[in-house]
Amino acid sequence: MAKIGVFTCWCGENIARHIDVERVSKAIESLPGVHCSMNYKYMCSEPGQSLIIDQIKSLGLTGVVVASCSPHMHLKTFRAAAQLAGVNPYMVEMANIREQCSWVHADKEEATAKAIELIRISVEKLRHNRPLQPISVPITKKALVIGGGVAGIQAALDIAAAGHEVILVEKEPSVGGKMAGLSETFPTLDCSQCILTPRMVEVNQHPKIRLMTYSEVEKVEGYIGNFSVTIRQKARYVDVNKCTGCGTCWNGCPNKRIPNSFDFNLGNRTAIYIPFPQAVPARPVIDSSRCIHFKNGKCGICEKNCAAGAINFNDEDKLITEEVGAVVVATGYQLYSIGKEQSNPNLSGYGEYGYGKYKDVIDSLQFERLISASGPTGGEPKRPSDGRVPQKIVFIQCVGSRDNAKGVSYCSKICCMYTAKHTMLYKHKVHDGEAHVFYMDIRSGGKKYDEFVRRAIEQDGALYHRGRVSKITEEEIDGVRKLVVRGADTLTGKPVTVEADMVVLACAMAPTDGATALAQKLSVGYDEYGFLSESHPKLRPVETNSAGVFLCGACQGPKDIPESVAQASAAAAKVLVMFSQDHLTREPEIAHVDESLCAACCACVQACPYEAISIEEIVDRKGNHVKNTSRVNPGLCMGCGTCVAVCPSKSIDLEGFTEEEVYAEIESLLS
Amino acid sequence: MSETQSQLVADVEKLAHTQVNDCYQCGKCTAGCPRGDVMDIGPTRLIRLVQTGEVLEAARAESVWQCVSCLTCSTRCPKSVNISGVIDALRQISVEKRISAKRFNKTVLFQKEFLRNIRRNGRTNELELVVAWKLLGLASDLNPLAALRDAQLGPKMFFRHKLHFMPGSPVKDKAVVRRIFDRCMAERKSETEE
Amino acid sequence: MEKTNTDQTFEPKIIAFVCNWCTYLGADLAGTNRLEYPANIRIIRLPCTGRIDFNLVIKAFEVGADAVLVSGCHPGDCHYNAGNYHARRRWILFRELLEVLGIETERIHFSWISAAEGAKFQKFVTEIVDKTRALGPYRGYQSITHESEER
Amino acid sequence: MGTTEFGYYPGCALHGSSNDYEQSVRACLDRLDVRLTELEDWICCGATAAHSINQKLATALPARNLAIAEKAGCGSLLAPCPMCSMELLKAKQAITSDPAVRDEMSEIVELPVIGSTDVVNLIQVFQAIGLDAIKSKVTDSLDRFRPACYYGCLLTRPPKTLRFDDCEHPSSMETFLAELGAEPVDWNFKTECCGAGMTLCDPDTVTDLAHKIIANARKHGANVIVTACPMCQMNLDMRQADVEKKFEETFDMPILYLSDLVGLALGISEEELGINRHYVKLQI
Repeated sequence: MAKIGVFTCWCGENIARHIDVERVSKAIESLPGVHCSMNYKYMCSEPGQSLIIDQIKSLGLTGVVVASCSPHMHLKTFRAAAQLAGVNPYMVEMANIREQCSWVHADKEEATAKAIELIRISVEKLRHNRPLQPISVPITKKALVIGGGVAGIQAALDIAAAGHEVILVEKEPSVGGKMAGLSETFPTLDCSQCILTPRMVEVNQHPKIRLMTYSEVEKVEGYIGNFSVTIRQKARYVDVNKCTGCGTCWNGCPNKRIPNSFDFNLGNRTAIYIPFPQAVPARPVIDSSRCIHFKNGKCGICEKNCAAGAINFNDEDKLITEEVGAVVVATGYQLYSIGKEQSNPNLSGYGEYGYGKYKDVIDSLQFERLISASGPTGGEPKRPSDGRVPQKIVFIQCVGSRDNAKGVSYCSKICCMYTAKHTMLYKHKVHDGEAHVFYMDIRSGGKKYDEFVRRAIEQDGALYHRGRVSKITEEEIDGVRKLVVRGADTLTGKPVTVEADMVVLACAMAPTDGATALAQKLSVGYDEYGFLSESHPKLRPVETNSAGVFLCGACQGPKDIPESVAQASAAAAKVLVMFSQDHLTREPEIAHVDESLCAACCACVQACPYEAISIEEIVDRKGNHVKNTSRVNPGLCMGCGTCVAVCPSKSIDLEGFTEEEVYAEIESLLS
Repeated sequence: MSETQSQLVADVEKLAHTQVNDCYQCGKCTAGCPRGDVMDIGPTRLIRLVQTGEVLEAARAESVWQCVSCLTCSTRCPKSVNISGVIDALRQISVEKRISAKRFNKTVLFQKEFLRNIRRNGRTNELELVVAWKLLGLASDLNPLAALRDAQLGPKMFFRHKLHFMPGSPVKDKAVVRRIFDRCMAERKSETEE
Repeated sequence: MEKTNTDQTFEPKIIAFVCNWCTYLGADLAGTNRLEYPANIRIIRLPCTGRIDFNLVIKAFEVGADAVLVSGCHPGDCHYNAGNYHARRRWILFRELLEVLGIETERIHFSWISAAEGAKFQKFVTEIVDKTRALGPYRGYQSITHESEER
Repeated sequence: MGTTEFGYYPGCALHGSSNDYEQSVRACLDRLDVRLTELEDWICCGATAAHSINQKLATALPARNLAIAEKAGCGSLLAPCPMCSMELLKAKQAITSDPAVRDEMSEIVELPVIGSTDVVNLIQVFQAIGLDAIKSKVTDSLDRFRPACYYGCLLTRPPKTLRFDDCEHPSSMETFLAELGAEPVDWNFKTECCGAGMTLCDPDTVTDLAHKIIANARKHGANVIVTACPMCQMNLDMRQADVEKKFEETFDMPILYLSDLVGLALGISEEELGINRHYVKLQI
């Protein structure tokens, strides 16, 4: 038999001015199950809480209804108070008579009547509540970091530095990501590789970090604290343990003219290769789609030359399963493709800029390689078509970015800065060269950022035109192929035509191609462009709505290196907070199945946004099949209740919002 | 912005089926415009004038009539603003309010004559048009030689059977064409049919 | 609430099913901002609109609701990723079913109201109360059950 | 190959100063067993004048023609003039996307119109006939021609209304002519405007624009410019003498219709196609 205490709060004048609390208390007294009904000026205050505790203890109450403010304000407070007095915290309900009654209804009669009904709803629900126990989940204190760019490296090193094991998965043969290919970085112009390569070496050597390059996450199962991850380690055809990285193999490979994707196809590599000299691990892979041996079984020069005997043409992909407690996603970005072909069908390319048609129209990452000392031209800006050093370069900003007609409406944030950097680096190398920039707005918020852009204009003489470019064509002018760039300067209001030797397009940052597929495996949301969604844009910027999965770097949205690194450390900190405990406590308001009723129709399995429900077999003691049933994984269930709504037999129910409880609430409103 | 100005902006947007505030003044329309280099007020600034309520100033611009209606601007606009539609709307307003740029009186008169010609015949009668054009030229141009410039093309075209005295096959139901014109013109207080 | 037949004094009973993370907080915000609206609404708080089985809606009519309101997070904003999409999909099916059953669909109102949309909540409730007042008391449910009992 | 049928909207130009285009189109399609049924009592599409002076008229005039086509049960309507074609498609788009416009237009033009007719340009007609069918009738190779295919403004713009080819780098004419043995050149003014709309009002503008186009075609090795637009053809052809005078350059660049070149491949004579009536003589 329920013994319910109802405590109505005045909230000073906030409730009492518009609601006759005395009348409310009186009216409630006679409700079934109500044992006592009292009111007080401030229920949330120390004396208010003491009043509740005392009443529980002296009257032996089994449940409490507090009629006061929104449960979002004080439900936790009153649950804690009840627990102190020995009542299960889930036997506490609140009636919201402030935000949803006294503050919005001026008529005292109406408000009082409504308050009584609101409390009646809560009392009826409480009469059907049952005590719940918080769920305790053990934590595997090992983290998976997906993506070995600067963000992933930072996150991995931070977590490892705290003494926890980390698996760092990178799909390319080397860690380093996009940053490893950059020339110099804004606003300090320090060499990108000089900063990054020591960190790359560190992840490789750290005893707590298991580095898995040339690998991709295949499958993720489990839940916060207890993920089971399957990683595909792609066949490398080189035994990394035997290999010494001496370079005999790639120096001897006869197949030398394969476009190197690390150089965005501006330079070449061999069939057995390391993507760049500072690659970590400094172990090659064989590109089986291009290797002569895989075509006709011949050649095999690398195998013959390898003193360590590390070449293994029979190597196969391996699937490796790892148990981890937390996942950090750091899959980074790629550039929006300005050619006709788009990986995202909602985007369209820039036919008017002739990318792919004109060799000397390149994108910003290609330009980074052209001016990088480790790039295909050794840092000399030679144009791809004929190797001439360009005397005039046009840089175009906002290509893709802020261009709704092409399908991208966002600002990519970093292009203003790197374009200014590009003009500087170019002018430092070609002193008499001309650098023209077409821009719409200059967005250079950040420490020493605007000063940097001004320096490009004032000291290095970059000529900025405020306007977009409409069309680029290629013409031979006085025997030299020129790109005729037709732009405008909206500040003069006139069209501007520049005959350039090269055009660099500052393309929008887009999420990497596989990011959304990975997000689906992890039950992480993403936006229409494929950027992964954080849990809250202000207060939970590195968490996701999938518990135990964190984000950092450009997979979440365009950002520069400092921001990516800061976010990576933040994600690491969140992982470490998790790992500081041995067990996780989770709210028990989750779904459960009455397995005797369940017909295993799978409606709930399909409806569940968290893949928390699976179909399991029930067997008798002898191991004979009895029936199938759905079963909820308490670690994965987030308690949305969608399964309850779709269950035809009502054999699944949501604790805290059970069918019985909700129907009781509605029935209390019977007139 | 005054109420009159807001109404004019709304009128332009309605005629052009576009939202001028979508424009963020990137200049791509001016950049690609084949006449951008000779216009007094380029397309980007025309849109800006409309955004700020200065529709009449925009409608007075010479550029409104320098536009060759090639649609390059609207096609490449990153915000899908129908710029050529706005220019058409400005043309219509400039004609209705009799404020079109003086230098382009002839062009305006020609467009009107073209429509009158269709209204009369259902199809264009090119000879009538060319003659009207020449007459307009003599009447409005201070330099009669300039007006005669194209006269030499007349005999050439005629010789090549290109210029017809009558339309190939005249429209039978000319009355319906007139009624269509009257219905379309009726709701706007237009001075096109003076 | 007493129901009477005269329109001047008819106070409709409106039952609202709202999600805990968006619309419930939107209603709280209306309170914080002291945005007044008619006192006819009773809110049942649920974790997500995805939890709303439409039997609940029918149940609401059974206990005498004159209108029912269902509201959750905006599409794409669901606290649980996709619960509101489920609700919307079910609603499309359910609507036809209601029509077959003879329940007036204009008495069911579906909306997205976020935690930031206190004013929208106020406006929505006010409009529904006005509309329902104009429609008069809902006797449809009783007549349906009455008919089936007679059979 | 059986006979293919298309409705036919010639437009004023083809019945006027560009009747050589009509002659060429008819000769060429006749040889390919395509029957054209001219719309009964069609009226002018309104052209630039209508959309400069009254937007409603600019929809109503083409809408009347669409209504006539629908009444005649015409499924596909060939409008060889891209201006007409574009105006018809613009009206069709307005009618099909807004029932209110549809009803209003039906009332204004005194005939019901729902926008069910497909409006096609000349290239689409050739594509519909099919390369194989055309090649089977080819008698002469076009290998002496290095055409610069000129699309002008309105064959591809506005792209969302026309939905034809790539609006920045169209290639349908090139693909086609290459199959017939010609060697199309890659050039940069395929979709630039020749200023035809201003041919009477602003001859200076027109000569400037025409000069850029002809000069670029020559620079890229073309010996003929091919177009599917009567205004472009007339403008580049008739104004070429002015261009040569103003810029003190000699071009002698013949400006042919697409149907002229296809016709030549089919063995039709220059006279039958009306090529002899062009200003710049074809001497290739």
